[in-house]
Amino acid sequence: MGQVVHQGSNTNNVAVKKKKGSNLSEFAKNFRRNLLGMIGLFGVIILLVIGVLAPLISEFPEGYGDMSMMLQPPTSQYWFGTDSVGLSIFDQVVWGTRVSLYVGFITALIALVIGVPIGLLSGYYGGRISTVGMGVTDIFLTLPILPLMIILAAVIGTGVSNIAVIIGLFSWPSIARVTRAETLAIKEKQYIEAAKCIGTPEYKIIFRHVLLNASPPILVNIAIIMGIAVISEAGLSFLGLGDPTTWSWGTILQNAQATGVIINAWWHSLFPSVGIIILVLSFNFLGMGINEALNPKLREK
Amino acid sequence: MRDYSQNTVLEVNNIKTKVRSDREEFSIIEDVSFHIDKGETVGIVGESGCGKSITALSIMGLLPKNAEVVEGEINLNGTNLLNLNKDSYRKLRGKDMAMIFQDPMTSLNPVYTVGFQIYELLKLHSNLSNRAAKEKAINMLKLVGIPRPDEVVNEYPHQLSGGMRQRVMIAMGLACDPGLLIADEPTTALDVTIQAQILELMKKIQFEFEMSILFITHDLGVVAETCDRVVVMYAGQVVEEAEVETLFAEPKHPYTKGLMASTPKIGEHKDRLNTIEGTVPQLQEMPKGCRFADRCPQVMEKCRTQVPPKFNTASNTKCRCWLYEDEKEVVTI
Amino acid sequence: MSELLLEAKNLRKYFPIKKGFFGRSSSYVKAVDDISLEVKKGETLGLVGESGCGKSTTGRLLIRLLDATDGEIYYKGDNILDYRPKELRKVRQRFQMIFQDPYSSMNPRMTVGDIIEEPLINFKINEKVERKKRVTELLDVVGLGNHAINRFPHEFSGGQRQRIGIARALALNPELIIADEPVSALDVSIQSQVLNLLKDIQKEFDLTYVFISHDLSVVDHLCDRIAVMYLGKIVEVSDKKKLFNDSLHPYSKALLSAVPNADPKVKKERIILSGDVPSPSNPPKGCAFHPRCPDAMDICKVSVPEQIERDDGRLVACHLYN
Amino acid sequence: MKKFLFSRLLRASITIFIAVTITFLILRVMPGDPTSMMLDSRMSEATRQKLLEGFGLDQNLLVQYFIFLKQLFLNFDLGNSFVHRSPVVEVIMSRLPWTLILMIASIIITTLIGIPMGVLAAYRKGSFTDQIINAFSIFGIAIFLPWLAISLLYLFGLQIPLFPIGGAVDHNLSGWAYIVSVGHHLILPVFTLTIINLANYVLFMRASMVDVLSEDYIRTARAKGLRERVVVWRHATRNAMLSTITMMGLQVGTIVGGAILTETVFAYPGLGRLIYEAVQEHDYPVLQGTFLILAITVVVVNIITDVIYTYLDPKIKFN
Amino acid sequence: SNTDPVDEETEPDSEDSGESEAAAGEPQEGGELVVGMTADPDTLNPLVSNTTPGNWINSSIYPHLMLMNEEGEKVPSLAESWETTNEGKTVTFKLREGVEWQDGTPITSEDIKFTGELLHEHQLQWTAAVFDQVESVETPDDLTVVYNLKRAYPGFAGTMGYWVRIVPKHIWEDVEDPSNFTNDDPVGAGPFKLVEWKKGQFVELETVDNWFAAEDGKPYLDKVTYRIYPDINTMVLALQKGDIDVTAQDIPTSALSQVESTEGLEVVQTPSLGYAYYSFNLNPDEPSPTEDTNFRLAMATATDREAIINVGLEGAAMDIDTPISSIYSEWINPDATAPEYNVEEAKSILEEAGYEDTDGDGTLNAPDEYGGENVNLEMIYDGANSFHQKVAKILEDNAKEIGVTLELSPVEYNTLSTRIFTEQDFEMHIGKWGAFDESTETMHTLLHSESALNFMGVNDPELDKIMEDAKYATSEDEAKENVFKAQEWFVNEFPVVPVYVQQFNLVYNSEKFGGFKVYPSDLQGLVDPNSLINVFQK
Ligand SMILES: Nc1ncnc2c1ncn2[C@@H]1O[C@H](COP(=O)(O)OP(=O)(O)OP(=O)(O)O)[C@@H](O)[C@H]1O
Ligand SMILES: Nc1ncnc2c1ncn2[C@@H]1O[C@H](COP(=O)(O)OP(=O)(O)OP(=O)(O)O)[C@@H](O)[C@H]1O
Ligand SMILES: [Mg+2]
Ligand SMILES: [Mg+2]
Repeated sequence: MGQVVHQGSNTNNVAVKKKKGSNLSEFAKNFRRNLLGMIGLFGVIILLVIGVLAPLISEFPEGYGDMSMMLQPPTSQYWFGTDSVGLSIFDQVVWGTRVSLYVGFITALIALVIGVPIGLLSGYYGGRISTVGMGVTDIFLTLPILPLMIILAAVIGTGVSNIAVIIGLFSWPSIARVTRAETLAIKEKQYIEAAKCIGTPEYKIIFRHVLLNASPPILVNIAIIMGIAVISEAGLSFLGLGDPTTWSWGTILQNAQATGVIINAWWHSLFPSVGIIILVLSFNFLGMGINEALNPKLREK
Repeated sequence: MRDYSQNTVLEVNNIKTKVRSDREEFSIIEDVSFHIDKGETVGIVGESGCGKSITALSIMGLLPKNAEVVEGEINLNGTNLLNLNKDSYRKLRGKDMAMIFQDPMTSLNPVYTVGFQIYELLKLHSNLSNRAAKEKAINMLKLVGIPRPDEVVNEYPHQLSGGMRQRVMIAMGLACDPGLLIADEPTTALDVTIQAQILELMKKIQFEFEMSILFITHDLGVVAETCDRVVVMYAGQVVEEAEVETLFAEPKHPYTKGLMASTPKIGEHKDRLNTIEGTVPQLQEMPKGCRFADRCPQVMEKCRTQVPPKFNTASNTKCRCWLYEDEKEVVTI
Repeated sequence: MSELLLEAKNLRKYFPIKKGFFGRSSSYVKAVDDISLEVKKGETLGLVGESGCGKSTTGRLLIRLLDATDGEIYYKGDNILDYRPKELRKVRQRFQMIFQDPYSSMNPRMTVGDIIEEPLINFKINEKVERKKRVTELLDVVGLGNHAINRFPHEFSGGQRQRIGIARALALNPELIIADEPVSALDVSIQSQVLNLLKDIQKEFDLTYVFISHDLSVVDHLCDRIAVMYLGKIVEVSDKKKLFNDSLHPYSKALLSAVPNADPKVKKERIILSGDVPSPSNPPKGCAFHPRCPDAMDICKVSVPEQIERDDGRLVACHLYN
Repeated sequence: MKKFLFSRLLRASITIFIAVTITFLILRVMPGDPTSMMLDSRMSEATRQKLLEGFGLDQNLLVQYFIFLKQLFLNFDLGNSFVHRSPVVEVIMSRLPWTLILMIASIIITTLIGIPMGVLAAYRKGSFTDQIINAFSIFGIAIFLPWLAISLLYLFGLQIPLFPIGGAVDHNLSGWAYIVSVGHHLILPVFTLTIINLANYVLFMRASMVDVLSEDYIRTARAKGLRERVVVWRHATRNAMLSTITMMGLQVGTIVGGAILTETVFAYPGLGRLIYEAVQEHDYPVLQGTFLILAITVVVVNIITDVIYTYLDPKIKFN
Repeated sequence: SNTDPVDEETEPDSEDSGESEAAAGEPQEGGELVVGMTADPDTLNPLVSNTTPGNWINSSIYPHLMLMNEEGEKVPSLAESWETTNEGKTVTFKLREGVEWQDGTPITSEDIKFTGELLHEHQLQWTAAVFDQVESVETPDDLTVVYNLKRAYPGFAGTMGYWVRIVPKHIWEDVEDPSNFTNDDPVGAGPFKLVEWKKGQFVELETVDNWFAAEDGKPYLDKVTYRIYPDINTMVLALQKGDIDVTAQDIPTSALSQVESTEGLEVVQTPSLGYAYYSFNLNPDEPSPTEDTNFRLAMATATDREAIINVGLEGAAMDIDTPISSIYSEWINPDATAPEYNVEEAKSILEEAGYEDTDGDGTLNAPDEYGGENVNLEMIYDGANSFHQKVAKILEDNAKEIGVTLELSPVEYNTLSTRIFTEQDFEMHIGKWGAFDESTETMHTLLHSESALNFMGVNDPELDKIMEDAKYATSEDEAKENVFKAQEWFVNEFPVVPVYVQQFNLVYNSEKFGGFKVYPSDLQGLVDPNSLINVFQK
């Protein structure tokens, strides 16, 4: 490991790297060494499990709960306490995991679908395509997004899917930027020219050679975007633009806010907040871990 | 056992530099010794990754964080640098020993003017007034043959060509009149015609300043032209050390021989070039005996098991090879 | 050494320098500026010159990896600059390239097997099994074992990667290979291995090379004829022996004399050129070399020298020989 | 440099133009028409018609657009607030200074804290310090802002009453006392915003610093015998700042987002809170006007960062 | 008799007179009372102001002919007395003598006349509509205003007197566009006048020296400052810290324990003048059970209003049977009561009416005439309203028990009002009325076939007649009789099901201040001018 120190130099050849497995196993090895990355992965897995198994873990909190147990602090029966209609916060948080993850994934998906092509095409073809593509990206990146999301949410109406779509519509610029930056770097690689030389069709060059190699930083970015999406959803909910029919963490927090119990019933806001923290941290750590594990030296600057 | 002559500027004694990486620890260079006398140019040649830069950085005390000199001594004008504390070591850099690097395009800070970067150095190591320091910066640029030096001082690196930047680097190296200049492949990144200019410049400077130069390169031609003495390195070790003419006339170590034979020469038309088969061994997996054993056409039984010491050969060449066992062994200095 | 394989006439490549906001440009990098060149079948043509003088651009133009701004390139009598994409794809097979940087010339996410197989897939050559066999063959030719197939490029040393690159270039059975500084990133001991390999396969597959390098000793070793470039122009084309013994153009002379000699005893008279290579976006008027030329005359400042063919078949573009 | 600035200005104008257009469109594509949300449903048809005319909504869309642009650029008129019955511009202008104070303070503080943290993390890359800094700054983005804000208020406003609970300034003060009070009220909101935004600064700075620290010129600086401090702060940081500054410009939009929530909880009378109120009151003209003004603010800040950038980057200054 | 926007607004009247907790402590002159609210006043233009915060400020500055007392009755304020003559067709207000505007100009009958005409001409507010019934206005002398109405209209005096804020003619006659007039420098005739309004921060009012209803012509306090805390949590903290002394705003019940635990903070409750309901579309585009009286009756029977009050509102609410709020007890027909909560009963009503789960999916199918499909109804409501959200969930539960599926559909406010009022495109809807203060016309406003608020599509000529007779009755008895009749009709039809009357929680600091009176609805609550003039610092 670490043999090749300055790869730019003209004289770099004898340095044969140690025998290694495929890129993937090498990556896994590096990743495993990254403490934050592993924490992140662990967190993401736990959250996914909770999200997927929500129906098994708890019942969907509906209607109203136990009338004698309104706003109760955590007990052995209600692990996370109850809210002002006597529903279990634990159940809400569990189901909230699912909804928040859903928001995260939809957002990420939309961001990918919009951001990657824009970044890829601007980077690969450059010229006017890039001027327009990156112009739009930069504009979206500059504009204050939350107010815009608020307006849209207010107009389009609430609903988890709407919210996710709206957040997604504003999350792609960073993906586009990363994709473009990577594409620009990869485009200069000689293997792109080599591919042209051996008659590789353009679409294949774009997808197989460029996109494939650009994907790790895109993935990292996606991880970050998912975290941001969850926070954004909570923010919109807080402003009263969330979807009150589902239990996203944002909705739980909004309930606590609207009923004025954030301080009083600390459990009401603590647990969903912790959920958000865990989710955002996990995805970010995961992203960082991936990033570090893709040793930049291996990525051959 | 070498005599300490008044003349010796730098003496590197059996140094060993280790790196830690991925929880493994291994030495990158081992048992490296040589010396440089006043006004002498000593070249280090060897292929990529053989430890030339690490040697230079070990001397300068600029090793990366994960590397460290663990054995030996480095005497600069009689002081063992390895015993100095960080701050005194630092104060020597730029003043008593300077270094220029391979890539002039990236060795200058893009956000400061060329003048400032020289000025900064002068202010650090001398008590020149601001004015005097600025003037000296211009003079240094003039000295290294930069046209319009009074304008160039106020220019930024990106406004200069590669050759100009390397001249600036040299000017910077010379600014405090150090006794020792370490040049790590100063011309590798340059075009031949520019390389010729720079080499010419360095010769001139050495002559004028009576400087000692440690010249690192992988180009035998450059060595032949610039150096008085040559140290050949292979896989982290010095394998041969000789006067430049001796080396080219009668290389001793099989590696040196191989190297020379595989270099194409103008006018010498062979159908096939000689080659050294195989590749350099991994640092982590050095052969037990001689490190060149696996590639050596003259390999012997002994070579694979026992590490050869350096032998003094008849032609006053030091050579790390069992072939010269019969000749006098070098008692390590 | 007879038949013409490729002939370029008055080739130019101007890269626009982005100026205006909407991509309109008013100035150009004249990377290749009016060069004419012949490549004969079976020969190795060397292309030397300093960094940025347009060697790689010329190489790319010749096999239409880049579209020329102007000029003609004849292959078997046809101007390939007129070819449409389909025809182009066909002739592309005949031309291949080997690259300088062994570290970036292969997709790090593909196995060596895939890399070598890719050209075959692109041109739908053979069935899968056949292709695999061919890959093994090619690896064998370049001296890498079969075990390389499922490994990734980063597991190989620079020299080995360069062999993989050569195998890839050979896959389509090309006639012409443009080798763009294929050994300049390699250490001497490895460089010699690769140079030997290049010579071997040339014989074996009857290849024509355009060999780009800035290292004159390598060019001398490998090439039959050499073209010297300076700032987008070819200043001299000559048989290698004649060039090295008695070059015509002042630039060629200076270039040759600048090469360090690996013999400390020979102290040769050296022509040190003053100044730097000018920028191709703003080349000097007249002969581009005149500001650095030790023999510059008045006419050099105003008029661009024509390329003239001398009796001995050498081409030179210099007012000294007019 | 002129070219660079020109292209940035052009982009800024396009951005503003797009913001204007979005603003225009949203009002028109909303379900119903503005009158349907203006106040009572008991409004008579005559009143309704009068309102529509007042908004120019009886014209076709293109004509409306030009009228909108004309009003905006000639008179800086964004229409009237549904709720406040006064020009949107007035409503906004009474709030804008507070938002600017809050944003500028938090940008400054975040920069002052974030940059050194990023530098330190990069310098000690891979160390425990590095991981702690990373974790801490990411922790910042992971916290749900209102929750943090209320908790801070509870702790440092009520339990340990160091800071006021909400507001921008105590009233009936003048001179120094006024300024001190403004500062006093700013501390918690700025702290909150700083925590939330820190990560971007730290991580970005760290990343560019890591790159810069491996550059050759850093080795050159060391070879000169410069102190580590000088190497890091003079030679590395300034280079790393270049890319960070661009990021900081782009980050302003995000800070605005945080300001909405911060101002709401801290009862801070800025534009962010105005947005909250407008959402509660369904005051669309105010919502759109606010968005437009914020967009313009962000664009202006971007231009400022671009100017700083050109100042710092000689490559642009001298080309 | 009137209503307020569909929106949040709420208005006055009370039956349990809030105790004025004068308690110990000598009243002292001077001092500043800080009031907490969650939003800026909308505008200082008293003629267009239409939000609760706007009302707090404007009512402190501008006079009304009448005010409401702690029992919800309208009592003289600027008007000394009023009478209805000529079979209810003439209404005469007598003004107090010697009352001046804050700039020293006397208030005359011209101001009253002018205000009404301005309102009506520019259609500034919903109150403009009451002047539709005005034939002519006379001002025989400076203190008398006579309204000649087109027909008997018992609600006129109360609505006009209570809701219309009177503005000075000598200032407003020069105002070009009264609907967009910002009135930055208001000249009123209330107990307070404006010192400064820093938008988003505070509204500072100071006492006038001479207010007709105050004992010595002057309230005890020197100043009343309203501070704005958009987040209720922050406001509660401010209360606890003592930054504010009283809330004009309702504090959610769930936050009360926090407030109560703080020494000196006192909580009082005051009922809303409106109520919350859910309604059916009686006039759908396609056949639907919502048209079916039996179905509506069953739903009303299956509605667990106790749960809604106890869970949804944490007890802070009162029961309500018909649109006439229980506050106005004398207008309530004791025989017209909503059915008790009884699931079995509800089920049997449906069964008898032919509802049956024919496809065995757990949801009843409607009889053919009502579509024959699963009774699967969309319930729309304002998603941002957390009370409605809770009510919706309880209703969903309730409905499920009798085999009816409610699909909850929280929508954005604007969409909601478009779908309900403009397009009548809904099946069921949860909403809330702000305030009804004239019981003679409450039901007319809601259920008359021509009323703008009758989005349910009630169209019963007989009922229309009854309600008209009540609204335009010439005597109170006649009015009452018809109001009773209408209520009878109501409990047999249930086009809407009233669910609760909210009780607002108001908080004040009894350690620092005394003298508060509690007025009905949060529109007045503790900050009614008549309460504020009695407040003193301890
Ligand atoms: N920080 C480090 N960590 C691990 N290994 C290192 C480090 N620095 C250098 N090495 C290894 O030490 C060996 C010697 O490196 P060095 O830079 O001295 O080679 P060199 O002879 O200067 O080569 P070049 O001609 O390419 O400059 C190389 O194999 C390199 O991979
Ligand atoms: N795609 C491009 N766009 C703009 N300019 C280019 C492009 N490719 C090459 N150039 C410019 O054209 C000139 C010639 O480039 P080219 O790569 O052909 O030189 P070269 O002789 O191969 O140099 P080297 O020895 O460094 O490889 C250079 O100045 C280069 O900057
Ligand atoms: Mg080196
Ligand atoms: Mg090239």
